[in-house]
Amino acid sequence: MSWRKRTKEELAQRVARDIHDGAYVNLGIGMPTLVANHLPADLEIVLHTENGLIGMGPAPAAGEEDYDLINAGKQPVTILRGGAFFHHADSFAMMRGGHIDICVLGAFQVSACGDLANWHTGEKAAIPAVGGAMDLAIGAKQTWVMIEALTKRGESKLVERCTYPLTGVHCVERVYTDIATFECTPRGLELVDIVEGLTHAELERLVGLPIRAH
Amino acid sequence: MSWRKRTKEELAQRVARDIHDGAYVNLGIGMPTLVANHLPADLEIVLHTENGLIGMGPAPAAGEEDYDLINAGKQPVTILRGGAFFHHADSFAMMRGGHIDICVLGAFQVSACGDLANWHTGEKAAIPAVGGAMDLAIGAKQTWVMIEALTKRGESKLVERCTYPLTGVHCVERVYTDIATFECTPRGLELVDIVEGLTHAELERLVGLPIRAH
Amino acid sequence: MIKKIAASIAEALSDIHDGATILIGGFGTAGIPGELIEGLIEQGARDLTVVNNNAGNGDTGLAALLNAGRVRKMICSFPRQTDSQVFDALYRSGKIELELVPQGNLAERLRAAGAGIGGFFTPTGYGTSLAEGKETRVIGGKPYVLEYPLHGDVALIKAERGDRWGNLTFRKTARNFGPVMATAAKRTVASVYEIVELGDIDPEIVVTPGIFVHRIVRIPRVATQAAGFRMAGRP
Amino acid sequence: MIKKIAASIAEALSDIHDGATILIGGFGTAGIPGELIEGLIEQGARDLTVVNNNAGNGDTGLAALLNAGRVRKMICSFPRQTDSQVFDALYRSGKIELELVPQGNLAERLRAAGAGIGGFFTPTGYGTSLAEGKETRVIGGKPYVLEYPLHGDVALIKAERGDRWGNLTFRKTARNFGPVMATAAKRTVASVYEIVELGDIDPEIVVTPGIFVHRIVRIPRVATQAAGFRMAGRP
Repeated sequence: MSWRKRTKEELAQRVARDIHDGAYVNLGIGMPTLVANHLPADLEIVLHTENGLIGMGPAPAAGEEDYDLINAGKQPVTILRGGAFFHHADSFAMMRGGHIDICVLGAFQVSACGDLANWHTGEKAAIPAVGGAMDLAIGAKQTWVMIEALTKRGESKLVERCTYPLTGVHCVERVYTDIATFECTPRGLELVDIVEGLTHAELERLVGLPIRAH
Repeated sequence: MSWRKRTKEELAQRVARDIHDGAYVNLGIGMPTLVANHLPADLEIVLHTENGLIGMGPAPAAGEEDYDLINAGKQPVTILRGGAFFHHADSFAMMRGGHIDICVLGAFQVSACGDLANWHTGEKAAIPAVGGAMDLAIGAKQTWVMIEALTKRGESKLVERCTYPLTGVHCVERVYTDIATFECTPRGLELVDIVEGLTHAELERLVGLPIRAH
Repeated sequence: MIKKIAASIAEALSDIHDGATILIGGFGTAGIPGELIEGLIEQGARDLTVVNNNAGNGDTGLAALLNAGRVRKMICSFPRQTDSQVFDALYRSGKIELELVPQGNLAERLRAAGAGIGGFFTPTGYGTSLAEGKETRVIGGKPYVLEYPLHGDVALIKAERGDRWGNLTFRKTARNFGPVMATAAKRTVASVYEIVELGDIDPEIVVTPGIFVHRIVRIPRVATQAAGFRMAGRP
Repeated sequence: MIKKIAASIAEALSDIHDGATILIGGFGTAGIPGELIEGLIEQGARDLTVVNNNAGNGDTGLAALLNAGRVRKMICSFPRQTDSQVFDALYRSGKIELELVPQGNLAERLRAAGAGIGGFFTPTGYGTSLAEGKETRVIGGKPYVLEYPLHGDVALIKAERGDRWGNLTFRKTARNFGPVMATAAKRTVASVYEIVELGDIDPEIVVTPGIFVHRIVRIPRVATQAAGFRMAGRP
């Protein structure tokens, strides 16, 4: 049976479907930002951005950009009615203190037990930059990762043990990928869903790890 | 030569004279509160109260009391133009972080090297209550004590070593009393001033400690 | 849809369990959520640990909760006031436990709980009996005491204005412990005098963002009463 | 009389010494006090340690200060951006030292400096290379890293409105590190777009009370420029 990968938008949609009404959510820089476009219109989901804003709205219309009102990726955003501004220590207290329900992050690697590597490839020539990644990884009630399961060279980003420098230890609950969704548990990966037509055996082969049924 | 003690108001005046223009000051509960009445009108001295207000003004006119606008002694106060409200963690951060220039406190005992005992007599039957005393004692750039030098039974409140439970260690810079003003130093008390007519020898006898000239 | 507005105090407090730690805002009477405390008495939870700066004034509010025998332990900085007779009697007869915490450490321990800090070195209390048995350390030549976060199951606070997302503003020095306690509890219930439409509180002046608030209840405005000190010329 | 309003940027920055630690507010370009940084370049202090979330954008502001060779060390969370070429070149040629700090630990270390905290246990960074060699401890079953306060000699921040006592409000997400850095430095200099009479800022909405601010300077309003990211469809 044939199968195809979820597109980025389908993946964003898949993540969005699991976010509950009233949730406080932080969407990391990069692909996770796409999730905002797929949040159900009939739910109220409150977006937090680490640089001091909760109740973040969509990008402004062209010409309406205000670069004092930006997200963590420095892109212009808006604020919804009911939003609030605060300073950096308060913003990270909110994150570190477990007040954000869900944080969605990109990753280079995630281990089966939930270790996350998403800030540094470890290359010597690379200038290291961590930003709020380590705070986000360990602060939210649930940390979800959203990635393409395989690198461009076909290597699995889900690994037994991260070889890239860690962002956080045992911090990832769920990994949403373009071929399946997983839970990270102390006993390894558990399958939540899988794209139509892909077999469990084939998924394990691609990922290179044993995957227990949910 | 005859001498007389400073009245409470004279003592408050004496303390007030040493407060510089633009100083941020916290006046403790009790006698230190009197200092506010003697601050020179041509200076701007900003009063902080631990319960979340800086720029505290005098007591309101009778009938104008607002019990949401009180000082640390729970008495009604006012706020000056330029004042600000903040929450308790911010207020004590302000104190503990060394941002208050001067704090004036009462005391049961002060040791020659600046230990302070002002929160508890140590009596077993007494219900202990510390409030912000320990934070005030160690937080300000300068901690001054304002006391009558002797107890009602004629015992000196300036001591070699406090016998009452401590509020803070080596935290008092100056002690303003009704008979003299002292600096607490690692080498013991130094005299700053003395009421007219009282001799150095007589002062040492009353206080029961050696006092070096300033 | 987010609807944090509770129809009644009883509804807002329905799930408080016996043995809970309750953070109660207020300094003196300013910011004391009297209506919510009355609701807690009616709700009936017992064996409570209560955190408040003081330990009740007169015979209403927190004093009434104490008097009803619901509180096993008080954590506070200043129990003894001119009108704390209810607490005083319970304490003297050994019917209540007291953990005395310097006020700034109390505020900072609550802040640490809300901010995910596991412990902090504070200079306050070093060398005093309130630091006895606690870990100390000299950092940069200055002595500190290690203190731990103080978490609550429920925070009861009094605010001024709120909206259905739970955003709050406060009034004057009634702000005091409210915003800090809101961050430190699993559930925060705030009474407000006014409920406004979403967006009517300027996002620049929100003091407690709604993320820290789970239920808000509107109460009729009553002026805060004097307490805790002796009026000049009165006994 | 309190007069914190400086006649010029040069006057406000006159006493910054070589080797000073300078806290510079801003996240991306929002809240970056560009005018004060230009003033610092003119002032001439060198061998500086600079604390900022990033490490400069393009070739103005912080990037220009770096380019002028005045900065010995950067303490920041995210130096690498699409337009951080000045920092990148200095770093690659070994001409600048970098202390990389997770953003929340950076904010909390500044807050600890302002709040008189000697050290704190944070969960952030535990088990990562950024916690290597640092003291760790398990508290309540959860692992933490001990971090220390980060004090500044001078903070340069951009606010929106100020008065002669130094009270400040901020604008939108340009608030970011400003209020925290103001508490963490021996001297804080704030630029504002508007100076108002004492009392014109409602005491309920003051974000940074004047006690944390030593000089304010009015600057002409210029809209904050985009930087630090790639616009869709542009190189």
